[in-house]
Amino acid sequence: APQGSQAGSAPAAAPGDGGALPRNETLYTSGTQWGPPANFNPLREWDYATGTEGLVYESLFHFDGSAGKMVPWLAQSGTWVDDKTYELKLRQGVTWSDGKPFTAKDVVFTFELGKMETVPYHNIWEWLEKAEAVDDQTVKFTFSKANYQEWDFQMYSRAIVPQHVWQGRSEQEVLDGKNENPVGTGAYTYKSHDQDRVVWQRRDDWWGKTGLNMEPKPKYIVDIVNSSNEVAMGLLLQKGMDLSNNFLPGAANLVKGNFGITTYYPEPPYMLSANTAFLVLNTTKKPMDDPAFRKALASSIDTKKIVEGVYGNLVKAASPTGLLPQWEQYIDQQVVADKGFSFDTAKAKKLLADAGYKDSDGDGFVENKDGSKIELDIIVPSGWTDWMESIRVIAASAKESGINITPDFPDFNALVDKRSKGDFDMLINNERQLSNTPWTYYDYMFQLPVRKTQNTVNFGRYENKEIWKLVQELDQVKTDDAEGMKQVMSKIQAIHLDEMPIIPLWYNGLWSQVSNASWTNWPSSVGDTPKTPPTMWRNWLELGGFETLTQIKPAS
Amino acid sequence: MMLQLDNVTKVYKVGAFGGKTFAAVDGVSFDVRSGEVVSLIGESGSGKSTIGKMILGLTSITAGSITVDGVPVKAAKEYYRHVQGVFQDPFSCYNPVFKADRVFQLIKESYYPQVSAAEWDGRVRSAIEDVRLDPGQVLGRYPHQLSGGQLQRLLIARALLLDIKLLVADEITSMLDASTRIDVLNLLAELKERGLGVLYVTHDLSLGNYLAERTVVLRNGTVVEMGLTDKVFGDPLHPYTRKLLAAVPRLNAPWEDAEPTDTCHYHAGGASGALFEADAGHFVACARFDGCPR
Amino acid sequence: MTAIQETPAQDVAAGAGVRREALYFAVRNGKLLVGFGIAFLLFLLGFAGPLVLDAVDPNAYGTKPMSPPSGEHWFGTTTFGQDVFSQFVYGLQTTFIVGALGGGIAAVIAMAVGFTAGYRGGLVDEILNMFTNIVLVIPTLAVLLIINAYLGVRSVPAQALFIGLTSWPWAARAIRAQTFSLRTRDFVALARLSGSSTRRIIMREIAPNMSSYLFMMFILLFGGSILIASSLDFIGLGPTEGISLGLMLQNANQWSAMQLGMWWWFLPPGAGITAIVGALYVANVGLDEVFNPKLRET
Amino acid sequence: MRQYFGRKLLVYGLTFFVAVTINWMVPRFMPGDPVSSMVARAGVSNPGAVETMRTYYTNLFGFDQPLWKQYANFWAALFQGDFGISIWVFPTPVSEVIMGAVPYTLGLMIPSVLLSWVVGNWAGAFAARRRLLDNTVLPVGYVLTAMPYMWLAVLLAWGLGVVAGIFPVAGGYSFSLQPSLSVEFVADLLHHWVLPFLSLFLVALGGWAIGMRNMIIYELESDYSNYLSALGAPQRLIRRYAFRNAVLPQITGLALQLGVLVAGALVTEIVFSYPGLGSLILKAIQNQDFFLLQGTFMFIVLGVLIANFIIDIVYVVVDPRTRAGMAGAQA
Amino acid sequence: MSLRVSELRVYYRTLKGDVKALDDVSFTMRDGEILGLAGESGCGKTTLGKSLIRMDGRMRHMGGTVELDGRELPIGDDRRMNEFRFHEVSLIPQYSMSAMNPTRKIGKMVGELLGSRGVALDRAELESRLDLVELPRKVLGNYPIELSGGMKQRMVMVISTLLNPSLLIADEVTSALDVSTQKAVAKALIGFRDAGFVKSMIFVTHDLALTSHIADTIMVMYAGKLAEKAPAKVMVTAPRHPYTKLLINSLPEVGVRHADKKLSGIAGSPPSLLDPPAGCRFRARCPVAGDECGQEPPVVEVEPDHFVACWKA
Ligand SMILES: Nc1ncnc2c1ncn2[C@@H]1O[C@H](COP(=O)(O)OP(=O)(O)OP(=O)(O)O)[C@@H](O)[C@H]1O
Ligand SMILES: Nc1ncnc2c1ncn2[C@@H]1O[C@H](COP(=O)(O)OP(=O)(O)OP(=O)(O)O)[C@@H](O)[C@H]1O
Ligand SMILES: [Mg+2]
Ligand SMILES: [Mg+2]
Repeated sequence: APQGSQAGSAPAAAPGDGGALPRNETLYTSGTQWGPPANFNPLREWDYATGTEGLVYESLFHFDGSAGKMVPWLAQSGTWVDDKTYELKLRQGVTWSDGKPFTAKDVVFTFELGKMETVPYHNIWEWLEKAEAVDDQTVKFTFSKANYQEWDFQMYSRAIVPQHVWQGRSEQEVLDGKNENPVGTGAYTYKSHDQDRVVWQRRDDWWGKTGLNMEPKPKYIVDIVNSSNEVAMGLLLQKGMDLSNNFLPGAANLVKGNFGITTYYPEPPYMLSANTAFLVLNTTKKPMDDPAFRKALASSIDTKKIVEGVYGNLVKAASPTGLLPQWEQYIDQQVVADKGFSFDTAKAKKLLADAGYKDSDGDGFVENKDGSKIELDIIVPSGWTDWMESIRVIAASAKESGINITPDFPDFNALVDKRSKGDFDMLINNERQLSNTPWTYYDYMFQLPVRKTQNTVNFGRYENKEIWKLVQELDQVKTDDAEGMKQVMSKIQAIHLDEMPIIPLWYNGLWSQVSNASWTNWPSSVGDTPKTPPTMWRNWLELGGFETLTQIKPAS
Repeated sequence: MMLQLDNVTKVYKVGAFGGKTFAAVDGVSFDVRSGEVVSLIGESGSGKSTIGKMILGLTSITAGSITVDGVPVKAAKEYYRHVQGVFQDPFSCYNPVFKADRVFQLIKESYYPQVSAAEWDGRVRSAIEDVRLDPGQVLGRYPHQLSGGQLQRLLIARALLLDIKLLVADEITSMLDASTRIDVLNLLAELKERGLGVLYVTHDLSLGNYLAERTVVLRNGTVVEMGLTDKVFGDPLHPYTRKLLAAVPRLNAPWEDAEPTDTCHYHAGGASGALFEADAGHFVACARFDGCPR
Repeated sequence: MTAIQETPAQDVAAGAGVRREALYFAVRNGKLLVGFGIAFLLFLLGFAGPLVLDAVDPNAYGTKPMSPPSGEHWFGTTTFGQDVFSQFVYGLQTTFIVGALGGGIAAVIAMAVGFTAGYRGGLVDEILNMFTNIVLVIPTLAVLLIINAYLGVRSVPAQALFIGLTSWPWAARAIRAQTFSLRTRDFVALARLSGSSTRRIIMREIAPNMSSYLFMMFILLFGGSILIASSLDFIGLGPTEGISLGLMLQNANQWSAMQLGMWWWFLPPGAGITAIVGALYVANVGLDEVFNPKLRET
Repeated sequence: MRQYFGRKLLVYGLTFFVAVTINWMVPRFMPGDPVSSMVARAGVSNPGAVETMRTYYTNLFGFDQPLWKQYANFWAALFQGDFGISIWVFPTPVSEVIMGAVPYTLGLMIPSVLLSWVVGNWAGAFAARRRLLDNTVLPVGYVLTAMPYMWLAVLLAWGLGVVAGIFPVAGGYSFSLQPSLSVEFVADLLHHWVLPFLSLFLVALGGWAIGMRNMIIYELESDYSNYLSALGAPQRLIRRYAFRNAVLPQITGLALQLGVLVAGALVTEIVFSYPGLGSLILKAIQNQDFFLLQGTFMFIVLGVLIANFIIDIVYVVVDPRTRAGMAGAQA
Repeated sequence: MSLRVSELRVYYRTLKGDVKALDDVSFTMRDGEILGLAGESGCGKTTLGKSLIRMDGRMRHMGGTVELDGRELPIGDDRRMNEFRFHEVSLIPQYSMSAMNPTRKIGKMVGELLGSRGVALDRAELESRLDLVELPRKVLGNYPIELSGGMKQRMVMVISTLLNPSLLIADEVTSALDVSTQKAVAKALIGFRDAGFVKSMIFVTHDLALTSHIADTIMVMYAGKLAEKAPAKVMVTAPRHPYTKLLINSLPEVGVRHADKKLSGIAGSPPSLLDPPAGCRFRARCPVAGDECGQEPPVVEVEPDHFVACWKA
């Protein structure tokens, strides 16, 4: 078998050269990897060692979130030749780390891997008809239905794997293989790993040096497995770490307290926003099946207290639409002004009363319209301390408005189980990240049909064909058609705010605390510094995280 | 014939999980009649206490039978109404955290719950007087405030509160001083005159001799000699009995230096086997009386 | 870590006179007085404190987060502005409850097993002994972790129950050994001759004889429960409602109190646990000395 | 002798059996389903893919077989050292994950347990019946035993690590190094080892010191000590004898305490993010990694059992009483 | 005169006050003499024995002197007493069964003990003494637990006398044994004296009959005081003190039957030593007590070597 010579022969930790890594050439980072580096399989998007994609494997494009545009990467360009045909021109001179040239065949091979059911992007084959290599540098994709928004997302998300290594791997190997000693096109190669770290080493023959005119500055990147936030903070304070992408409680104090630690913004919210924390309501259950109740609930939540009290201003309250600040242009401010909500106990009470929810037994909590008691649970995984604190605040402020909510902290597993089966009242979730398109958010909020188990999207089992149609419509708007997008989205936002099946609460930060002791010129909002996201998070290297590595400078 | 032991055997399991067995009492038969003291004599470990405990139902009988007036031993209230015991160490017979007269209270709770406190008090006092103690001196005191002799006599008084027919007295004098010991012995003798049967367990031969009508000599769990006390002590047939007697220090006579020379196989434990009536009412388990070639 | 590791079977039988003597030594035993004194003060603080504190909810957010101890906040405040002193006071309460419940449950099991095995002997003893040994050898914290992780029962009583169910073996063994030696005492035989039932003999003859021993054992189980509970809390398997000293430590740790220099957050809870458990242990030596003339300094 | 060990082996065997059974039962009868969580993690939404993955993982973990068979397989796998595949570090075999952590835990446990035992016993013996020393060793010992492990760990980390900056407070070795046999690496390893070791050592120390002190007082009051004194033997000899005899129950104490010590090590590792079994367990819990949790638990049980067994043997070797008792003392 | 005890007072300190366990006891012993010390439980026998070698923590030397071979024993001074122990005064304790370190082989322990007293172990001598008490030589390689009670007793006897002490105190060494073993041990003791391993011996027991076989002289104590001291023969045949008389009368002899001759004990119990009554301490139980007994009776040598403390003697 072709792959035989490559896979499975490498020792877990490369034999050390004994000496320490030179401090001034090494970047220490943490906050991405929550367990020991388990595998280097870029298709295991949920648990490969962070950096597997982005440092070792690369995608066809990157996406620049602040400019809102695709940045050609392995691809030189991509164009829609017609409505249903997309043609990709690949860069010349790209080589795999084993020296073999990168060609269109590799791209086709990667996409065709998706025909295996268990590959995460298997879905695209529902609307992608075929992918073919026209020549070594050209790939042609033919679609049965062109989902432009989603396609762009695929273009910068998919890690391209070498056909000559992967060919012949069984579905099980693709799904479960560790892929030790990964062969990629990226700027780094795997050097070694241990339970608590992965070490990447720069590839000095990386194509991007000339092709992109970029060079990542650290010769070595040591990605430290997060054991806990306090350990990360300790390392950061002792200058043992340069970039911490952990949520560090009290980070504001670090920034203010002259510890030599900075964040993107020098003042609240300190961090860029990365995703939205939603309050997911189980719309199949009474009274969450009633939009009036949901809207009342939305008004009863004291988000400010969460932002200030729990997070110490490290996060921002979310827009009622839930759209990240990066997508601000798509928010229809008029719709928000008309239909939006904010924390207002009196209003919440009024909304409840108007909808017929009354406290008939005088216990201080309203009852269902039929007089039965309302006793709702709100759940987050046990041990997720900031969220645990947050739902305590939510429950307390909802009680003020007369809604009886009890916080509960099942284990993550149990929660996942309940969540996918729809066996919950309400929960907090933030699974969708910033992306090239708000479509990914709406897909997450409204996807239909509702299945027996809802594993990734629409946990609240909200069924609204109209809005789902609009979401699909949005998908098919060309990504450069901002106006077209706005139009559809305005309609979606109106329905969302009227129906309120899922309540946006706050934006989680793109946690990033940096020390300037060894590396400087970190991205920040002030001065002449890069504006790229200062993060090594999974999927964020393609969103500009990698570019950050090329901009920092060793402190002399 | 009130107490009857018939081929009684007690096998203890020893070692982890009872891997080994050990016969502490092996085929013992004798009886005790009303109004009679039978003394059970033997060296340490010969199984005397084990026999006492079996009679009192404190330990199970492996084989054979023990009956009192034809009723087999049963560790039940009714049985203890008629059969009681007094043990060697008077201090350990009292729960040190309670007052000594609690032993009477326990009897009342079990057997005479309906008797009024006043009447009970009367009975207790008279029983105490029966054992020739002054109730005023012994009631309401803790065990450590009383002497061994007093405690031992209180225990006998306790037994007297019940309608007992048989008393098992297991080495009840060995912890007592010579001067108090004799009082307790005299008390046992009085009980016998009242018609009780007494099994008097001891390793002190002179005491057994002082009190008992009949004597049973035990060795390694088997009876080596038994019969009327006069005969056993006056004309010991079994070499082991002789050796024992020779070892007893006597006040006025020197130790008999002559160890019995005609030692036979007696030291082989129960091997000597069955008892033979060497003389009227005088049994011995010795090969010499079995037409042994030696 | 106990003073009653298997000490050579001591003479547990303490007579009334001995009891009076014990009292005499008790009031003169510095260790006993200091130990119980500290434990009692903390107990008072835990149970009377909440009555006089104005904060109803010790977890309520305050306005001055991360402030060091001051007149207003005696022990300073947490990252959320919670008053560390209120938390400490309520935490003490929980800690005492866990100790009493966990220690109590363990003591009950230990007594049931120990008395039965020791008194009955024979096969019953073999089986119970085997059972005790099994529970003893299995690393209980690991079991607690597993069970707790899966069941996810996260209340103080549930925690105490788990602790109680796993921390009894050494005590059962000690009781068994003591019962074994007491069982052969003649007063037990005498009680049987008086028609007492087995249960009654255990409860009324044997147990009173070891009352001091049982009391000491309870103290050790109490302290042990507190320590185990604090470990569980710390790992994140503590109760989800309310506050305990272990949870305070966990919070302090999770919210980086150490790195942020908020010593006032992590010092008091640990010191509280150490003080309670240490005081009880010291009192225990005191008791040991009172009941055991040999240990007294002559 | 043989019977003694037979009996011990029976207890250990049963313990192991019970432990394995609990271990097998717990994930199967508790809420939450590893397969669901694997699937959920993968973030696959397509129903066909979900089904495929479900079947795949159910197969992989053997959940499709009847319970008794799963139980039998569990045992069979166990004897092949196969603890299954970690979910958290998928698809690394659990045994591999554990083996990576074991050296750290052992490196921490063995020295701290043995040293604290030796030093504690020594200190306790030294203090006993010496008024002045007794009055210092005893209270210090009590404070130490009464300390929650993690608190002492936090105090040490704070005092010697954060404030004084002498020792690192997290990790097994520096992130700038790779394991090798170089002096630099070993020194670094030791540097990281000091604080966790110290906190385990100190807490255990107090208990042993107190235990020893009490034991030796009993021994010094015992008949043979009295007899030796009456014959004018010097204190040196009497103390030596007393020490030797008092150490014996302490050996049993060590066996009794092992479980607790393991627990202490786990918590301490967590405080110092020391890459041993403790941290692994915490992660396994946080990530619902049933198999890893089972594996670590199994490993700890085995470790404790083996350690207990060794202690039993040592005990027999050093205490003639057990040997004589076993041989059935001659009369 | 090997031992001279004069006006010895030893009290126990207790919470309730001093227990006057030995109150003004004087007597002497000759070389080669075996003194049987008898008396009721609690009369101070053990206390006397302990006083001569090692007092425990609660005992206080309140007065009087002890002279051994002409040298005064510093009995109140634990340190100074040490040089006499083992070499001059030795002891077979009441607790012989547990007197040896359970975790040391006996031979080794003996070697270490002797070594610590600066004496080299004479193996041949040790073995010859083992032979004398009929112990197999291999016991030296055994642990104490491997010996039976009687063997332990004899082993301790050998150990205690290894240095040929001038005075040996044997406290209730036979009480726990049954008659035949008792006899063997008792004979061994006499053998030791005869062999010159010990010069003189105090044999403490509560069994008058036994002591009459071993001892040359018997001393009877009552409530912390000497009651009567006389040669053994005289003591059992012609006691002078009413207490001794009653005591001897209460002993059943083999052959005496209740039916034939009813013996009687001594009524009452000994006085508390916490606060003993003035005068003769036996007064309350004494059948012949008179007014003069309110005064403490002096110890009078009524015949050569026969001392009695009684006004009526
Ligand atoms: N529970 C038991 N288990 C095993 N063996 C026992 C048990 N009780 C007694 N024995 C053994 O049975 C034998 C007889 O014991 P028993 O107590 O009857 O002797 P004894 O004649 O009363 O001796 P002593 O004069 O010492 O009281 C002894 O060898 C003893 O060791
Ligand atoms: N440690 C002690 N504390 C207080 N009083 C004691 C102590 N030891 C003994 N006594 C008392 O001293 C008196 C003499 O005791 P001693 O032990 O010398 O008596 P004994 O003649 O040896 O008695 P026995 O025949 O019972 O051994 C007794 O009244 C006893 O109660
Ligand atoms: Mg007996
Ligand atoms: Mg005595």
